[in-house]
Amino acid sequence: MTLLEVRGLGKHFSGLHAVDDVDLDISAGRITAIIGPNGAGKSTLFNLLAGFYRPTSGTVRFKDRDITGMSPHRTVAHGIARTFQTTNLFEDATVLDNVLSGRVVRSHSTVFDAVLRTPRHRREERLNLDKAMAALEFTGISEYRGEIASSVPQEVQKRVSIALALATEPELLLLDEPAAGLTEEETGGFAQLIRDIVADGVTVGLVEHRMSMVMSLADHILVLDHGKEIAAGTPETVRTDPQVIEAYLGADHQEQEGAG
Amino acid sequence: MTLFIQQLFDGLALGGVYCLAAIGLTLIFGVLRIPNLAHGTLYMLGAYVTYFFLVTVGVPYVAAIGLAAVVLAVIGVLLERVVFHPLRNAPHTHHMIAAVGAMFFFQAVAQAIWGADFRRMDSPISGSVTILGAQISWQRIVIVVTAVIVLGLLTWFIKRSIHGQTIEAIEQDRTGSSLVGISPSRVSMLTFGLAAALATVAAGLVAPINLLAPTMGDALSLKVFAIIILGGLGSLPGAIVGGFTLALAEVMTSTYVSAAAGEGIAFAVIVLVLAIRPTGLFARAVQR
Amino acid sequence: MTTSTFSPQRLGTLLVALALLLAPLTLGGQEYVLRVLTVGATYAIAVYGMNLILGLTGQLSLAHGGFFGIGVYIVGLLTTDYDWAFWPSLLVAVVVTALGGFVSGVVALRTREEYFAIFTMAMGFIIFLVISRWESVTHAHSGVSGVKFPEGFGLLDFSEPIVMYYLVLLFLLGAAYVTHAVRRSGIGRTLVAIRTSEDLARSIGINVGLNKQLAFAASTTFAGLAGGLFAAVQGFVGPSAASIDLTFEMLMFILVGGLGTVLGPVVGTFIVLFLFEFFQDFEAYRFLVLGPIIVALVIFAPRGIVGYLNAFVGKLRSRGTGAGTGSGGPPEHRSSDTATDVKETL
Amino acid sequence: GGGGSGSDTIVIGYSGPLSGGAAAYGKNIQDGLQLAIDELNNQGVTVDGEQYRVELRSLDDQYAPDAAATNAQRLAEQDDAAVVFIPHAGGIQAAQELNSSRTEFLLGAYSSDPKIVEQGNELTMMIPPSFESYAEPFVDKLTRNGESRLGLLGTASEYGQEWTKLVTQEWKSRGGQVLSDNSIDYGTVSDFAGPVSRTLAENPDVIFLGGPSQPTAVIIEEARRQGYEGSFLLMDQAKFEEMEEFTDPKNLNDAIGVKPVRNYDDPGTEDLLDAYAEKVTKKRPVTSEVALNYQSAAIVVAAMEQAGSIDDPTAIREAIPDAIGEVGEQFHVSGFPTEITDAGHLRNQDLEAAYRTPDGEYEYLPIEQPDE
Amino acid sequence: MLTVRGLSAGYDAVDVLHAVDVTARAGELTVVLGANGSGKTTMFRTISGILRPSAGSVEFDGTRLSGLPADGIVKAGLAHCPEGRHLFAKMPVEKNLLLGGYVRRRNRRRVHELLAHVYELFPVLHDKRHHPAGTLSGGQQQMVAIARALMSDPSLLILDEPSMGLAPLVTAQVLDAVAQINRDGIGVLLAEQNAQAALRIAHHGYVLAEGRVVLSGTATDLLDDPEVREAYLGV
Ligand SMILES: Nc1ncnc2c1ncn2[C@@H]1O[C@H](COP(=O)(O)OP(=O)(O)OP(=O)(O)O)[C@@H](O)[C@H]1O
Ligand SMILES: Nc1ncnc2c1ncn2[C@@H]1O[C@H](COP(=O)(O)OP(=O)(O)OP(=O)(O)O)[C@@H](O)[C@H]1O
Ligand SMILES: [Mg+2]
Ligand SMILES: [Mg+2]
Repeated sequence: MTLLEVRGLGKHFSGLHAVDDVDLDISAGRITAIIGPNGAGKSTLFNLLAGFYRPTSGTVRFKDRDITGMSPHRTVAHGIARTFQTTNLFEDATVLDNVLSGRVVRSHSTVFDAVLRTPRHRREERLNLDKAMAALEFTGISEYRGEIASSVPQEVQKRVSIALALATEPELLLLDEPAAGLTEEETGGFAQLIRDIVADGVTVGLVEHRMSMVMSLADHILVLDHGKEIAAGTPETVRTDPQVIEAYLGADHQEQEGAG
Repeated sequence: MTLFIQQLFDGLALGGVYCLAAIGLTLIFGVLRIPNLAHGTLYMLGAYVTYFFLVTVGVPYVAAIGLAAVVLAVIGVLLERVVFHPLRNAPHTHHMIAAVGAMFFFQAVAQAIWGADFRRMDSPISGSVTILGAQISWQRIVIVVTAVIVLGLLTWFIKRSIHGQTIEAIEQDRTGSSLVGISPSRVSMLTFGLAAALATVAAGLVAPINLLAPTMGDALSLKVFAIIILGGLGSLPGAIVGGFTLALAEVMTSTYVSAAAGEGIAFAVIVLVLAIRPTGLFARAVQR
Repeated sequence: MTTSTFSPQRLGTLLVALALLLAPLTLGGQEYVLRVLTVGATYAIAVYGMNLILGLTGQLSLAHGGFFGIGVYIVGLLTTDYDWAFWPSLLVAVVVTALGGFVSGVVALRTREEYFAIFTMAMGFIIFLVISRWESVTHAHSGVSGVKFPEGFGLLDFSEPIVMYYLVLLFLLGAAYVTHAVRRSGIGRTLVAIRTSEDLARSIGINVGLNKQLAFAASTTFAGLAGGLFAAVQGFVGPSAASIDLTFEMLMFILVGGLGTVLGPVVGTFIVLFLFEFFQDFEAYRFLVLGPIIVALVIFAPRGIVGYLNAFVGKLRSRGTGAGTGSGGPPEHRSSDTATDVKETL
Repeated sequence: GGGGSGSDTIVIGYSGPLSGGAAAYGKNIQDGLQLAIDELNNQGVTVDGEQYRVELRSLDDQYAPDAAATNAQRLAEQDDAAVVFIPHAGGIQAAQELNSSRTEFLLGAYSSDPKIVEQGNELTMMIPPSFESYAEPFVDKLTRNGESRLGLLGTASEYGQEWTKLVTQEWKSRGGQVLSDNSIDYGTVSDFAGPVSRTLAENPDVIFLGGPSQPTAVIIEEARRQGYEGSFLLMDQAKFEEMEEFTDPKNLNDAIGVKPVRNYDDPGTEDLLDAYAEKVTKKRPVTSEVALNYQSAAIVVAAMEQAGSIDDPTAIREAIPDAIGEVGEQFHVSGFPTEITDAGHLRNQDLEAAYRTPDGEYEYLPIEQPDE
Repeated sequence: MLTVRGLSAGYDAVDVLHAVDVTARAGELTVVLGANGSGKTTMFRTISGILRPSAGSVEFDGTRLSGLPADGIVKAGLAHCPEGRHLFAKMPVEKNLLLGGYVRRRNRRRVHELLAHVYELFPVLHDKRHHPAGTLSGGQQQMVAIARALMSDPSLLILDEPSMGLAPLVTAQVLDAVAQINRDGIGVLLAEQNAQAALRIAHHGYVLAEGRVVLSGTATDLLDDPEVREAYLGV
């Protein structure tokens, strides 16, 4: 089943075509990767899907509903969550509070509930705490819950940002370079986490330069260059595509992969 | 028509004064991200110190302005060291309040030394010329010419001289600047000194056509903020365009609409510009 | 440490509340001090408004004095020129400042940080100009005299200064409680999230625009309410009640007290006001002393008095219970720290 | 009672602008009061058989009404001041809210705004002549040669606006033409040339202007520089003697305004001028702000002596009519009041204004004051 | 030669670097490996004076660097190309480079020689010299950052994860350039996640873990070390 359907999507920044006429289908329950050289438009594409940018052309449909140009707080409510290329957290709050913030979109109590401390308010606070703890357990960082977010190791911070995204109960999770700056060993851990997320029923969109990770995880890959699709398909087809090798992977890539 | 020419000249002279004062403010903002609300009091002190050299000591007009600019540069540097340097990592709310504290202090100092009553300072440049039927005083012509020269030199300094570029570099990336060997501390001091000196030149030029009072900087303070907002915080060309635009708008509005409207125009301009372009006219969009 | 539910914060709140309740009794008919207290309490209500927008969302609104002035003038003019009763006038003041905040927030909140501060400064100044120049309606500099006292209920006669004091105090406690409740709830978390990173807040589904607008409206409402009460306390009001100086005074109160804290506004307001009164004897020279004191306060006590006490208590507590991890409690005191402790040598 | 005010001290309270834009004005009044108090102490003050020293206690209100009211209450309660002087209409009105209901004190109101005695406050003593007195004779004088066009260039303060309205009415009632209103805020405008040229562009015969003396002088100078040769109608806030210090006195020719203090030949005038030069400054002239408050401080203390009370504001107020005649001659400096109206206005029947002729001479003209 | 002895540093009074000893020999390429958050960046920032050490010393060619401000350290011949690049985004590429030569500003000829040299090393920068640095692609920006550091005519260049976030092709290009710089006689201290590629061009290496040096040796030794192979080479 197609969860997200992108048709003819484009985004121009004063003359620059950052994303240019892109089509993409993300199927439910699978991992779709987007790769391409620096500045190819991958992050911009994510920004368009999550509503951070308003497209200059094209449409985005999510669960058969048109969400083109919808603002982020609504796309999140519909079930799209994302992480940022540079890890972005509420730095002076604790890890748990970070993840609790992700519950806001699923909460319904108002200021008046808070001021009057209604039962609904208390019930919801309890539920939120449970869900947040569950997200921390899932990402394997519950022991850090009381620490200030900026003080925990980078790898943990990256996991926090995923837990935060998961706390919004998404159906589609867009990860922008989750493995940037990780060692090989840590990368393996992240690959496993992503598999777990998919197994849990969440569809994943992945932008990543770490080819070992992309090739082993992705069910489908879209390759962008200068905002345009230059190839699409399974890891095997993409890996051997001469255009992809020239624009992105480089000639000695095969050899390097082979050595690993 | 005569009235229009007259007002045009008045507007240009006022614009020159505004620019000189606003540039310092915008540089300080660019380098230190400080909305220096005490800027108007530096201008006021500049006027009084000029008065001191000119009237009390008795040196010639141009020398008096020059000496005062030096004195104020030192005061500006002290202000940076004592007040803003310790706050360099604090949020801008703290800067604002510290600036208000400094403003209180400087005003009290001026009042303690020179008293609360108005002072008058005569410049040696008197008389006027008739241009297209309008009476233009030489003092105003001097203001416009000085402003143009100073602005030209300054633009050259910032854009061409490597010392000027350090200011721009710090504006754009503090860590990057220190890694190429620029001392942010020294540049902050340089900026404050320069800003205070420029404000002094503005004050020294305008004082002869007006009066000195410890509160003379208050009204200016708000206007120069309007100007640097109009031009985009931290933008040098923005401050220049903004300064002249606002001065002309002010003069023309009060001539052809009403005096009260002229007074409010600065604030109306801020509100309008920001409502349409939330980051000012000259600011560039940043990437997320 | 024992396992009692003893909380220093709760104790502190109790002490402050008690001190305010009992203060008039210890004055022995000193109406001047009572006046300073009452006026201080009205300011403190407005400062709680500022705390909501600045302490929780990080936006510095310099239009605050202006909205206070709108409250002042609505109550002032309605109860005199239009002969309304006090309570409906106050209601109008609250509604108008709430709506005014919400509507102007649409435009104001498009701007960020310094731009927002300066935008609102201009807004505040325009409000001041309108009040001080719109002669036919506001009487400009002549001001408004004979503002009505609130109509009493039964035995309560609000023309008695002490009764008026308790009325204002009641509103003040309400303001403090609302702040407390908001901070503790998801709404508080939402606002703090916005303060820390708007992009991230957006990415987790927070409607940043609407929430900021609501916070802004809430803050202006507090200002309007405070202004309305102020008008009744003073009896006579002039345009200085809407001036930008007032905004900066309020900002000073909140910084001295402690930004984002529940007790900060009230503690800061009273301390600074009494400092001001104390230094009155120095006449014009008082700013030679007050100026440096203000500067020293923000340099050496950037978190404010309550901020420090909280941090101190926090430290004691984490020492008492061993590791600070896993407490899982709400962000109560962590999020109140606005001072960045970056120790870079730049 | 607060510190220092022992039983042998009479505290006179004063709340005025001692810092900020109007500080010079506030300081003038403070000086006038202080000089009077020094002189009174010199002579000795005896109330109800007991010797007292008089002391001035000043607080700064920066011209803000609410601060003035708080200060007044503090002075009355903490310092036991039975009389508090306030020199601005807003502060006066705020204090009137207070002394009519909460804290009793006699209000020494230095403001020529007639509103302050129209409120019917029983504890107010209005010190200067009402500005309403001036409009008619001023206009009268300046329309003698058929002048018909009036330019408006007053200060934008409340007070300036009231004046502008009054003069406008008066001018129109004689069929004259009132040109556009170019009122500006004298304190914040950084270049007066614009407003002046705008006013001159309409070819006025007479220009109404005035605010603090110094900027007024600068505006007059600018107008003359731009070639204006008509007359000036000056509101009472601007003083000839101060303006002469700020601009070539020639520029002030053909202008009408209040009479300079130094031109009075009252018994105490010379002494006050000397005392001011000696104790305050030689650089500035004595203005009516100094002189009128000098007189009224003496009246208040005389009223205490008359009433035999230093702390009953009502009794002191009631004793003023009698006290006026008892004040020593040395306190008669610039048209000493001859009466206090029931509404509380100190008045001199023989009030005069001054016209500076095109030759730079002063002529005096009698001012008729409206009934209250 | 750079000698780091017993260096400790951190944030908020909490050390994240504990008594580290590291030596970078003149003209050699020394690589620092370590997991995320192991303290590489902290060490580099402390060496280049952005961060103040809480203990220990840094010596460079016999002069003591610890205690000098960042600008003094650049003058001493040590250039730091930081994590996150810290370019002057709105200035044209060439101005970025010229500012890189700020400490050599008195010797104009040398600055222009250096400029010609970095353009030779990164020809694409010459094409883009009038473009604002912020508009360049990630890899090109990284090149600007490296070139800017070279403009101070350093004898030691500190590079903090130059390949971070770069596409595989560009990563290879950047590391080639680093090797070239080192061949030109400039010492390099490099932190790099791409351990294999880094060790291939390095002479010596250190491994950091939780702020301590846990392993050091020649590049070939480290390439053969089983622990390194598992944790950093993904074998
Ligand atoms: N807000 C913006 N304003 C102007 N240009 C932008 C903006 N956002 C992105 N761009 C430009 O759009 C292009 C695509 O950028 P994008 O960040 O999507 O690339 P990317 O594929 O994610 O690259 P990388 O792998 O380096 O992260 C770049 O040239 C970039 O400079
Ligand atoms: N500004 C900061 N404030 C507080 N703690 C910090 C700060 N920067 C880094 N840390 C902490 O210091 C530790 C070491 O970080 P550092 O950045 O030096 O590691 P690194 O080895 O460079 O990691 P990476 O591979 O991610 O670049 C980490 O635990 C990190 O969370
Ligand atoms: Mg990207
Ligand atoms: Mg690092």
